[in-house]
Amino acid sequence: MNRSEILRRRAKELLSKGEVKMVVGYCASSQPGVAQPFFATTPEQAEQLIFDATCSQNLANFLLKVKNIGRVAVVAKGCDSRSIVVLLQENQIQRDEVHILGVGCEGVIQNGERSVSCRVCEYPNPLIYDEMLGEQAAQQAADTAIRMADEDFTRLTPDERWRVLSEEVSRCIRCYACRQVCPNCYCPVCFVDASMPQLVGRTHNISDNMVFHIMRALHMAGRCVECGSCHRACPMGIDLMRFNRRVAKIVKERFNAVAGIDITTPPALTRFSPEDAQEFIK
Amino acid sequence: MNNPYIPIQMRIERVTVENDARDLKTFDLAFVNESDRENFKFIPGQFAFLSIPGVGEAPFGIASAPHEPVIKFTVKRVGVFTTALHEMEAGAGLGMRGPWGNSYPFEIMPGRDVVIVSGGFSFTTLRATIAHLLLPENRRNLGKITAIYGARSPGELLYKDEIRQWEQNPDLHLVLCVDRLNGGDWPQKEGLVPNVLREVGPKADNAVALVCGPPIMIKYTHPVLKELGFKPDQVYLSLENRMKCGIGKCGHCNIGPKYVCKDGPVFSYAQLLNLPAEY
Amino acid sequence: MPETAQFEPKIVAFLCNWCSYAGADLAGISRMHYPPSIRVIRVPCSGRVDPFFILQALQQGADGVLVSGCHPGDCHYLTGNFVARRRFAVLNDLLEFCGIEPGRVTFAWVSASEGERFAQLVKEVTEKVKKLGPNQKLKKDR
Amino acid sequence: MKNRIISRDELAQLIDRLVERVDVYAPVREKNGANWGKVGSANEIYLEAVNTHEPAKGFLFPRCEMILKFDQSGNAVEPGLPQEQVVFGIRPCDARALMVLERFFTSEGKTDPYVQARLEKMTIIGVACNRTAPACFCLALGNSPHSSEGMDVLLTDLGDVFLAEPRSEKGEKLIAGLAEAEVKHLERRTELKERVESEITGRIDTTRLKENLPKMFDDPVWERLSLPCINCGACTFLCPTCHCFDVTDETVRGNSARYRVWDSCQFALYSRHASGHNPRFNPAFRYRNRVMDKFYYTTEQMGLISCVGCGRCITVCPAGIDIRQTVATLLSFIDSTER
Repeated sequence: MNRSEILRRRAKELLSKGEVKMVVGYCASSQPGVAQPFFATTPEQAEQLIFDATCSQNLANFLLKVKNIGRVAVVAKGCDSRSIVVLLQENQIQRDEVHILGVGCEGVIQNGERSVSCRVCEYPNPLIYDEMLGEQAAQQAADTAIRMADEDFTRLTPDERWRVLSEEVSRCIRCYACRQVCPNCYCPVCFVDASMPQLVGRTHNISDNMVFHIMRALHMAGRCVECGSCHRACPMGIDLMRFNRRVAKIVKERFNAVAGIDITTPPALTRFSPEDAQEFIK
Repeated sequence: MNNPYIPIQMRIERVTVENDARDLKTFDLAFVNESDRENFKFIPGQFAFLSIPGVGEAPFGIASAPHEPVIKFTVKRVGVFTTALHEMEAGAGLGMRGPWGNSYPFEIMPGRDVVIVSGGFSFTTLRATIAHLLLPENRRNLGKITAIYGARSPGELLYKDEIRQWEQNPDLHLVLCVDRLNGGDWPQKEGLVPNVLREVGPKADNAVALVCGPPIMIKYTHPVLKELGFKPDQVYLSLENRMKCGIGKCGHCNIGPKYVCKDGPVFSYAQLLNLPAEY
Repeated sequence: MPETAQFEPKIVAFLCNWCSYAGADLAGISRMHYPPSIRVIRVPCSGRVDPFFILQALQQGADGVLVSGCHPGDCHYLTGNFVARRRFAVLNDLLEFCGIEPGRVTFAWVSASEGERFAQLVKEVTEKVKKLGPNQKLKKDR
Repeated sequence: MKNRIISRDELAQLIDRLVERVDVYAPVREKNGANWGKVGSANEIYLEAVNTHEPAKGFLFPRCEMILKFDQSGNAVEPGLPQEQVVFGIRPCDARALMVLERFFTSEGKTDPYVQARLEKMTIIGVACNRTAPACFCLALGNSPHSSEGMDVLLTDLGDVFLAEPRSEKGEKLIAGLAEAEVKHLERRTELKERVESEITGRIDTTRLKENLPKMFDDPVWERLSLPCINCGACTFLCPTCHCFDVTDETVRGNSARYRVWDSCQFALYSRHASGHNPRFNPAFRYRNRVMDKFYYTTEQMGLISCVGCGRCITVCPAGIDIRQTVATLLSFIDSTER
């Protein structure tokens, strides 16, 4: 029985027994290659639940949206479960209000090919779950091409790096899909929307766009689970994972911390250690 | 082709502080070049955008009546623009764009009573309306004018010296009320506007009600007006939504298909009944 | 980058009130000479310095930014500089990744008694930024 | 106005002549598809993609535009007039969208001078669609892949030559010297038209929408329909007929100016009052506002449905929401409540 069938069976059981008020999962959308987040509240609706490589949105984001309707079941891939860990650590959701249906993931697709974050994913299986639907997914070898490209990028001169990144970011139309799709971005008023005073300019210029993306990457430091949702959500195809991969690498190398893989250790930047390196401080 | 986004130059004549918290000020503006006065004909109920270069723009109800020499705006300090405006003294220059929006329905008032219900610092356009209606040529063809104006405390009442005179004016039955009296020498009713309205109980037949105030006050004033027998097409509301252009293009102020800046800000309650409650 | 002799860099310095600001005071009282390139912004603690302040300074025309607080362990608020250290570490590496030249943004610990060291630090930072030339990246020119 | 035919070389020469005189914008090759770009010569133009990634809205109503500059004494100065520009290779849905924007920005006596100025300086040469994408649904709303609304000239690729149909004097002057089209060309075009129109199956009953959407306002169905929506601005910024904008002032090193930038009714603070009161604080209200505006509000304001069926909001939605399904659910809901 494939995972979609197991998911539907379990969802119907959970809903009919009233263990959960809603099952947050995916259903097919009209667009080939993209699933749609789906909120089943009755066993009949659970019939439409699916799970395959098109289920690319991070459902932890929607837990924040439905958190006041009682106990909710959620389908969680590896990265989704890491986001749930981060949200639990940051007290955004309560553990007893979430029934996590873990699913092994072979990587989701974007425009027909494996998404860039899945090609270097190290956690295909959920780190936290109440039950596992189907088998664990096999760990796939990381795509060395992306690692090599990152290495090459760091060997460029600062001016070249700046030119490449500012060209990418100049295409940003500030639609904030990257922010709205991210489970970590739950500030009531984002610093970009703060208008008293207007911290970040709303007009189209590379400086404000770059500040927005650098600050967003910094706000993700030690929290971003590299699910790639922002990268896939961007209507202008900006390579956002380049920023997030780098910040995650910095946090891993400097603080030996990875976001959302262990609920007992809080996110890296909410704690410190006296022995933190300070070679860059005069 | 005239450009509705270009403000005309105005100069602040006088700044009067309206309340003890000093966050409510009335600005009397004069035209820098008189020729602009011709194409700034307005009727009470309309609003205009005030503009400070480099700071921004914001819409405010015009508080002065058309016959008065200066253009009056009462502004509460809440944000970036209003703070910059509050820091300006007499003599400073700023831009004004308008007049925008429709006005209170003066054309249907002759021969009828007028009931004015206002709360908080949105008494601006209704102050203009009262001053306009008290002009002899308007007053004589109107019935009874009842005005109920409420504020949180006596210190928060706007245009204090003017409304003291209006309290004595036989042509106008002005009832002032405050949420809580804090001693002051000024005897007013204590209570919220909707309750005071029920107490005063103006007659509904052949009357027109003009309501302007914060959304919460509007919400509780409707049932009372209904109780008193006012039908939806007798009640007119001046609404306030977020506005950025004033000419019905930027899309911010929509209530369903209607734009508050172009099709309003004054709507009859009958109109609002078949519009979504998005105000 | 060419040595631009007449270029006087504008450097915004976020100094923590308890140590570095006092260190700068000491340098001043002791008549120690250091280039007039820094514009000091006093902050309660280095932990108060939001990376956004640094980016905004570079946006609005600063050629360099100096952030200085108490040495780890001396913080008046005990953990302010520890938390800041992690934040600055990520910011420092990310800015370098984005192409902001190393030396444009400098982090330092200066205690209240290190007037001499503060003056020396400002000289070094000014020389470094002068060598890098006026800041073009992140600069917001309309 | 005479229909004419133009060979590929003649078309290339026409464009190269235009390029010397004015700015010519056309679809150019991009990572996976096509997008608008300023072309230096005809061979940079790429017409194979079904449509450009972004709509042509930016030529008429740019994402960020200075509307006023302030001199030292604070007087407002208008920016210079826009230059002449040619938009080549625009698809019928996008051209109709420009017509919708024109009608909105110049309606009822309150004309927006900036959009008006650009309109007068713009020549629009469209190319009919001979292929459709899964998200296309222009036909569902009564438009057509071969319609020429909002264009000066409509070109149709007949294979060997292009059929050129002028729709304005400007268009007619542009193709004046060319050979006249014969009956066989027109027949070939009709054949192409029917074939491409058969590819779009769904139909949206717009009249029933107009009557019933107002009643659907307080319906709880919106809560459920809007759950997957994350309220980002992608659909509104990529929609060819979304026209909302914000006005913001910026002062950089002493000189200040007033800008008009795109805004989205999906953003949380879009309708927030200075007092903090926000009539559309609930994400479902904001999703409802966009669907209602596209399919009902504009019929009240301008007598036409402002959605042109280009499908961009469907392809670009991070949550995979399809506005056709939303409308179909609303219509089916109307049926169920009406019985």
